[in-house]
Amino acid sequence: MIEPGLYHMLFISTTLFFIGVYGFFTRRNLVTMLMSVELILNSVNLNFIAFNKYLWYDKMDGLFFTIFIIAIAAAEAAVAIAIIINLYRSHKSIDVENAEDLKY
Amino acid sequence: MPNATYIALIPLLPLAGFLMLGIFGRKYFKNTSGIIGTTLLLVSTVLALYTAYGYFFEYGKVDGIYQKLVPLKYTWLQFSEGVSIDMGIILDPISAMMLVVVTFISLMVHIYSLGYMKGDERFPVYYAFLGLFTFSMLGLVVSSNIFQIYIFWELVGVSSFLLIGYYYDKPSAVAACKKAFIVTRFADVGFLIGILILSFHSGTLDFNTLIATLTSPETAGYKSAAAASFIGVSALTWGLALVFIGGAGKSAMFPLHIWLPDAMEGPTPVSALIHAATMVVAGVFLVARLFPVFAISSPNALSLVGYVGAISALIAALIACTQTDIKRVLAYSTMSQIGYMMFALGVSKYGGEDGLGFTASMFHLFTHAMFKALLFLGAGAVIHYIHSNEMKDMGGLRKYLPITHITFLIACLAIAGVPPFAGFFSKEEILLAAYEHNPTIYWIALITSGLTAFYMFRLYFNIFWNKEAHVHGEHKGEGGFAMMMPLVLLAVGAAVAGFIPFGHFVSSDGKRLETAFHLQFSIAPVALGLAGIFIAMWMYKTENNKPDKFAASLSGLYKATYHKFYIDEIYTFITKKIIFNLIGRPAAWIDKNIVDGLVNATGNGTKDISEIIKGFQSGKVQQYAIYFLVSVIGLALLFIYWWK
Amino acid sequence: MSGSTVIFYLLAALTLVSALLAVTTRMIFRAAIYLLFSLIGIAGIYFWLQYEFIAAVQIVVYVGGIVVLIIFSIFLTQQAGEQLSKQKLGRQLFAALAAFCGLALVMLQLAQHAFVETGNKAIEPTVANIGNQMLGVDEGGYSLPFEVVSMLLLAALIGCIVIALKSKPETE
Amino acid sequence: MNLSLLILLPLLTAVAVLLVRNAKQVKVAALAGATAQFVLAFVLLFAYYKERATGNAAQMLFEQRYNWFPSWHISFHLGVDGISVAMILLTAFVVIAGVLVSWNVTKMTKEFYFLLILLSLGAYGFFISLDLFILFFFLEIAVIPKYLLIGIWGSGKKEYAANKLALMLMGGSALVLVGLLGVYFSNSAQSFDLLQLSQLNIPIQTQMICFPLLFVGFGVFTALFPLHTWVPDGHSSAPTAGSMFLAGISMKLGGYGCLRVATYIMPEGAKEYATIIIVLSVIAILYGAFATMMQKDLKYINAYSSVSHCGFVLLGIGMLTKTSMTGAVMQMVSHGLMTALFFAVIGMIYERTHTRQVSEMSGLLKRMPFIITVLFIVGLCSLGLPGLSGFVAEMTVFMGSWQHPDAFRRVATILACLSIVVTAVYILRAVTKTAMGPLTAGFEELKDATWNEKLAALILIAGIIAIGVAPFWLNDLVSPGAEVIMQKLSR
Amino acid sequence: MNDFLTLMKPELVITGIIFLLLFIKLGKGLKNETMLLVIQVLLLLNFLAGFFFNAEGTLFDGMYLTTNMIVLQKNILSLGVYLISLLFADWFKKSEHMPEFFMLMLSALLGMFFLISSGNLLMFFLALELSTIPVAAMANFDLDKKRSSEAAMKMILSSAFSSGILLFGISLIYGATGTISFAELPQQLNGSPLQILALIFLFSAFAFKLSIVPFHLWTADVYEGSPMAVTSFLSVISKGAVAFIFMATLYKVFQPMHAIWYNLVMILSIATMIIGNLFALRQQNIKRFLAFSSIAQVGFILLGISSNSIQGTTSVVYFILIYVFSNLAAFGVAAAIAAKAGRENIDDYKGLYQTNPFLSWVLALALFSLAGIPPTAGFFGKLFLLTAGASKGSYLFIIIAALNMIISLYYYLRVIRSVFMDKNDEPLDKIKIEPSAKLGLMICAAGIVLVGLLSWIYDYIQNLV
Repeated sequence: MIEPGLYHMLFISTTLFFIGVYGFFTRRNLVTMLMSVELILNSVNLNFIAFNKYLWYDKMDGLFFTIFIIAIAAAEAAVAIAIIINLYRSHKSIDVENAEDLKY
Repeated sequence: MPNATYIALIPLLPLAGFLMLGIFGRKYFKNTSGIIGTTLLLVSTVLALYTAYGYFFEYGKVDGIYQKLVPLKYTWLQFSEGVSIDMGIILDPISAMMLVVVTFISLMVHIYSLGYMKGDERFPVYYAFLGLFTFSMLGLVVSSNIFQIYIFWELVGVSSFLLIGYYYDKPSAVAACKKAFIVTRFADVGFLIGILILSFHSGTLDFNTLIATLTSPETAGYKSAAAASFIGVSALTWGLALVFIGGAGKSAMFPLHIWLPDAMEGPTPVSALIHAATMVVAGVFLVARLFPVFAISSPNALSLVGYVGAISALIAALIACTQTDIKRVLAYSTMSQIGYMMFALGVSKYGGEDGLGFTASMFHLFTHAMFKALLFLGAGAVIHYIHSNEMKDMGGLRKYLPITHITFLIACLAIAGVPPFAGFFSKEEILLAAYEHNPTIYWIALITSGLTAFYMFRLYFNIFWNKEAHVHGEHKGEGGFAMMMPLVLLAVGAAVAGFIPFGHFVSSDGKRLETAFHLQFSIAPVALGLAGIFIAMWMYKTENNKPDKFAASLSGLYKATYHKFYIDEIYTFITKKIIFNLIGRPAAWIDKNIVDGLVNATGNGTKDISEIIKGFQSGKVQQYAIYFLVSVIGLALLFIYWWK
Repeated sequence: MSGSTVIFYLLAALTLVSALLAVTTRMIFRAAIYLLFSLIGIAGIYFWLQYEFIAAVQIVVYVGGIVVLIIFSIFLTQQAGEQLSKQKLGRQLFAALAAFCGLALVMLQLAQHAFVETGNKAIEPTVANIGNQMLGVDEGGYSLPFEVVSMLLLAALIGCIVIALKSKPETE
Repeated sequence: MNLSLLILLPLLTAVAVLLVRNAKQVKVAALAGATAQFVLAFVLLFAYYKERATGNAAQMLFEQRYNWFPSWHISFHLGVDGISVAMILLTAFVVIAGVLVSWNVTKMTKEFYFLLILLSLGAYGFFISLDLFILFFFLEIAVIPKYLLIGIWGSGKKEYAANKLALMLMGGSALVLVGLLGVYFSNSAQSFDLLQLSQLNIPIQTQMICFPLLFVGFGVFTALFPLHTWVPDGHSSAPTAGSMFLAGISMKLGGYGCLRVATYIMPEGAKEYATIIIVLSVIAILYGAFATMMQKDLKYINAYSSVSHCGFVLLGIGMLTKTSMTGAVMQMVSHGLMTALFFAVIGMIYERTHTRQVSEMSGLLKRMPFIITVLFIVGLCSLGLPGLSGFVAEMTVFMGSWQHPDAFRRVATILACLSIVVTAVYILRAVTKTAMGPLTAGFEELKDATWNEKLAALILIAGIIAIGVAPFWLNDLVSPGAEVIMQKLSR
Repeated sequence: MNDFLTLMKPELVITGIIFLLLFIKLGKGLKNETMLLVIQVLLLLNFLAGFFFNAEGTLFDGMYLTTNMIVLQKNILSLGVYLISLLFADWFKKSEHMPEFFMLMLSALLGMFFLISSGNLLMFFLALELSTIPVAAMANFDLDKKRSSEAAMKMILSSAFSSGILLFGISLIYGATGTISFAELPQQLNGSPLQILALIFLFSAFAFKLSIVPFHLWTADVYEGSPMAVTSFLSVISKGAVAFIFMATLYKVFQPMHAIWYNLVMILSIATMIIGNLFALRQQNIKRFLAFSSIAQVGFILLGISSNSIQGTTSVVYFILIYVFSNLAAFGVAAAIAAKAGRENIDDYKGLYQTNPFLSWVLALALFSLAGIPPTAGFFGKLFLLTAGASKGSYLFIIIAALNMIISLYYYLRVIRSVFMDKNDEPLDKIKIEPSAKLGLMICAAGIVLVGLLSWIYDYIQNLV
């Protein structure tokens, strides 16, 4: 096995990203869709950290970006869950395909 | 030089009458309009006579040649350098002559109508229209500019239209006026294009300049006109031929004559004025006006005039023999006589003795105006009395309508060419001219002349002799002074006009033309004429079955002529089947379905596309995300690999 | 091949496999747990990269916060044992294809790109350094973003309260 | 003469119409405004003559210029030459007549008059603009009032017609816009100023693209075949005054634009495309005439005949001679007056008989001599009777067209000439059927025109006759303008 | 510190208002009417304050920057928010959570201010999120309406997904260039494939926020489901803000890749116009209709942006100013009708003119302005966008754009037709408009008429560029 480096990290993050994307596309449950979003954000975090570590170690831009993304993710998740709960109240379901009144 | 003002007044007075009666007639001149119109025209007539007198005897002649004077010219519409429509007055022998003819006949008709149209509820309108017509016709004859003549040409057409349609609630009158307008309009397009051609090459619209340019081979205009050709015919000939088509339309030459018999739907005095004496000779006048160009520069066009005239003369005469409506007989006779005038021009040459045809044509025009007006007015008196146009309702009227009878007879004799009545002299000259220059036409003319005598006396006998009159109801006799005075005056004219030495005044080149009387030459036509008269007398003087037998023995020809050689049917076929069904209908259909259809299809297509693509907006948030990603990938591929 | 390499590969495998399971398993609670593992795996990679602070934040916020939030919401909205309804096969295939194409494209671009690295002296991502910079107002200071995030969190808080706390139940 | 007055007056009128209380006052205000504008148009005419008489040979008179959007080099630049003056006169005539015939509008009177005045504002502005941007601005101002006029006060398939009209006209103006932008960016000055542009030589490549855009764009307004289909539907659905304004004013915007904008600033392009223009306009002339022949509704008859008649405008422009262009402008003026009058008469008849089907009317002359006389006059004008304006205009076009010695243009001219027969056919069919013959049962009690209708008709007839009897004044007014365009063309 | 106060004045004022509202809410609270009045006054003051004590400069090591142009843009947004507070008074008064609503809205506005002023990608991202997440919550404010929560769900999920893509793009840029500062980025950008990929990832997020086709799909659903105030905030304020920063980013940061983004913008501009128009054609719901129409408007904005010139910037800002008036007027009328009659369907507007001429005229003005009909300001706005776009000389695009104006005219006229022409036996009753809403509508109407005719406004904007 090769010594892990930048490309390994990028491979992991990119794969993770598209796993998240795949999950976002296919999951019908809103909570699981939200989980997919978290995977996506995590892959981005990993990207930032990897770039920061391997390429741009003279500053901590990537690192800070990651920290703020985590904060944002939390806020976003909170609001999303609030919305989902509200949706559950009105729709009695959190299946995304049950909330398709608005279309065309 | 003459004073232009009073010459201008000649046409303007009737115009004033038209405006006055047309606008205020209904309200203020309900009963006096006839008097007003007639008075104005009387002034015009006096002025016209004065002008003619002045022209012929005082100032018209310079060095023995009648000049083409232009006392008035006003630029009306400037197209380009040198090319402009001018409103002007030209004074030359034919216009001076026409001024007299038009005003005189018109005056007669005005007076006659005082009696004939009495009590009509649209009396003022009638006189207004008469005024309009007279104005237009006078304007036409004094036109100094080819476009001016076209303008008045059209005005004459429209006044004719208005007068034919005077009895507007009669569907046949409506149809007739429409037909008259449209047929002549069709011919006018030819005239218009002819004007365009001639004016393009000569670089002018002014008659005098135009004639001068196109008759002198050294001018650039002449050269270009003679050089340019289309289907082997020079532009000049095309131009003249097209102008002649215009003339032929107005003068009811074959095959554009179909409107004329129908035009008899108008009041009879109108027929006398417009469709016999004045307007219909406009075509002859037009050719005469451009005669130098025809004669000098384009003999081909001139012989076209000649042949069309001859054929029209013959065909009309044939048809006239079988018609039973007296006004239609007169109409065909008019057509036939105009044919005479036309071919007289056609066989003429320019200048000198060879120009006899020109003089003869004008002479015939002049005399024809007298006796044809008389015939119509007489027929009007008959119709006024009997309330029918059909021969079968008439007969034996000579006792009831003595003045009419006599004057009518004079006119018949005149038209038949019996000496010493006016028609004899003019027809004689025509035949002579034809004899000298074109034997074919001469023979046609000769036959026609026999036929003329026949159908005229057929008419005469059928009206005044034949069966006994069975007049019902009360009648006030012949219609009073107003109607009789014109008859008498015209009869006098028809009787004596032939003695005017016409060649002294009117000739193709303005020089004096001595017209000798050739006894040996006139024997044939006179004899033929008399033969015609006697045949008619034999057949129609008393009620008998000879006409029917005769008709039966010639069944094919009779039928063909009775149906006017089916020309009307051919026209109907062309207009209904071809113009309407093959052009008009498809055009409307294409517009509605294809052109408009495309426009609508664009709109509907947009809507349809909008309907088709609505599926993208499926309401599924995951699908949105998929589209999102796919778009990103697609754009990335596009911009990374393809669109560098 | 050193031990750390092995650990890295193990962490990577843990992250990716549990991520994949998290988006495919039909038991929602398990999905949450797989997500948890995946997040922990990423935290492990941070550790492996010696970004301990980030790793800690990851554990605290994600594992301790978000995943818990998610599990709560699962409990609020669903029976834990219930199977998730299945997505249509067509959608699954299409989604997989799209995701794979994206993956291939991005990987290809990343692989073809010649990354340059800075030659400057590295900064140690120690907590002290991070803290100083986070609240610094002068050069390289991140206090403004910090304040912005705080406003965002405040707004999110207000929003959540309004939405999730229904003050009056509907009377119908 | 301050040209801004021509815009300000309608604006004030519009405001006045909005402010006054009841319908009566609205009408009075509108009529007062229209009359004032009418007078103003004559004041302009005489001021123009006076200025020319004093030897002012400038191309445009009474120029005014205010910077408007300096960053785009847009200025509010006004000025008139003879052509504009003629068009303004036309507008003034049609507006006052339109206001008069609408006297009986009871539905939403205020809005009706407001829109009429707004429409006239657009037309006035359009004809005096020397900056292409404001020209375009006024062109578009005039579109929506038409839409509303048809849609609200129209009859028949009014919504369809209104939509079609608005969309096609807007489509035309969209093309105009693109063409204008092309011109704008092709010249180094980046100017919208007509006079400035006319001094420049726009590259031929630009002309090849922008000329057709502009010409077709304006052509839509003036019923360029095959983009004329809004004309029949639009005209026939519109209320009387709406039709009058549409045919009398709005269609002229297009012709004016084709001449003043497209041809003037891009003469080489015009030359290149002349053949196509001529072919299309001859098709429009003949095809319009034949299509008219088959129509049964009076308004459709006049609408299709407008297609045919406006073909002469385009033919005159396409022939590119001074005479033909003069003729085109004269035809615009003439057709504007004539068709407005025609629609007015049709409106009067419709108001009384409640039908526009030719077949359902007959012998109306008996009951309404005034109206039918007007119908006759307008019909005769339409078929080109001398003494009325149509003749003068058409003949000028023909004479101008014939000035080219090449066979193609000759044939085109001859074909165009032939249309006058077809015109005679359809006009006479319609007019005689309506006016003459036995009176249709049920129409015995119809009344003749009222004072306002009479006044409207007389005003328009006065215009028609003034041109028909004395065309020289119009010719003298217009031909110097055409001369300028020719000079640019031959440079 | 003075610098800090003047440069960040707009943000500080907004923050101040947010906390003021928070304290009022947490304290005794006020009656809804009074509260609304207070808010309206505060927002008016905020708007007016935008005209004074402005300065240009940067703060926080270039993370925050402001220029007179940016101040103007913020003022436009403030004006929009003020108008929203006026126009939807009816809905606000009924709402239980009105102060919270304004807190969220102002937070979002704050986010937008930071967005416009952002000087690096981190600030940009945070501000973008700050301007999005509260709006998602706002979308759910019709708590008892199913559609409202569906809209909020769609918005939060879509925007989360879009943020993911954006962040991935940012991370790639960071990896490829080593910087996240707008000032340093241009030197590092060279148009390599990875950078193009990153640009497109980044672009998609802008496109998402601006509703550029094909990233627009959430728009109509969210607009339709959200309360009218939120819809108008989204379609006017949020769009305006993102357009400003989008333009700034493209012009300043991505200038080295101009050749690439020009084509991108052009294609998407055309696609946006066409799709927006085609969808708008068949809408029945007025909000959905306005959603698609605003998508089509964005296509025109892109056309202006594509010009990459001073004129482009000016015309975009000018257009957005006009757009604020026009679109808010349309939404305001729709809200007034929806509030009183509960109808949002265009067919319900039939015969509106008979009973409500004022609303009808304002609506007509607004729609004409949106359609670009003179003499409304929209004509000028659209024309200048087109002109700016045409300066690059692509006839085809301009023709397509011009033809799109016709399609758009068709559907705007459809509404006009309903209002003015169609007969209705049961037209809406005479609607009593809230005084403040009336004031708002009048301001909008005045803006629609005057902004175009008063050409100095355009020059003023141009002088700021």
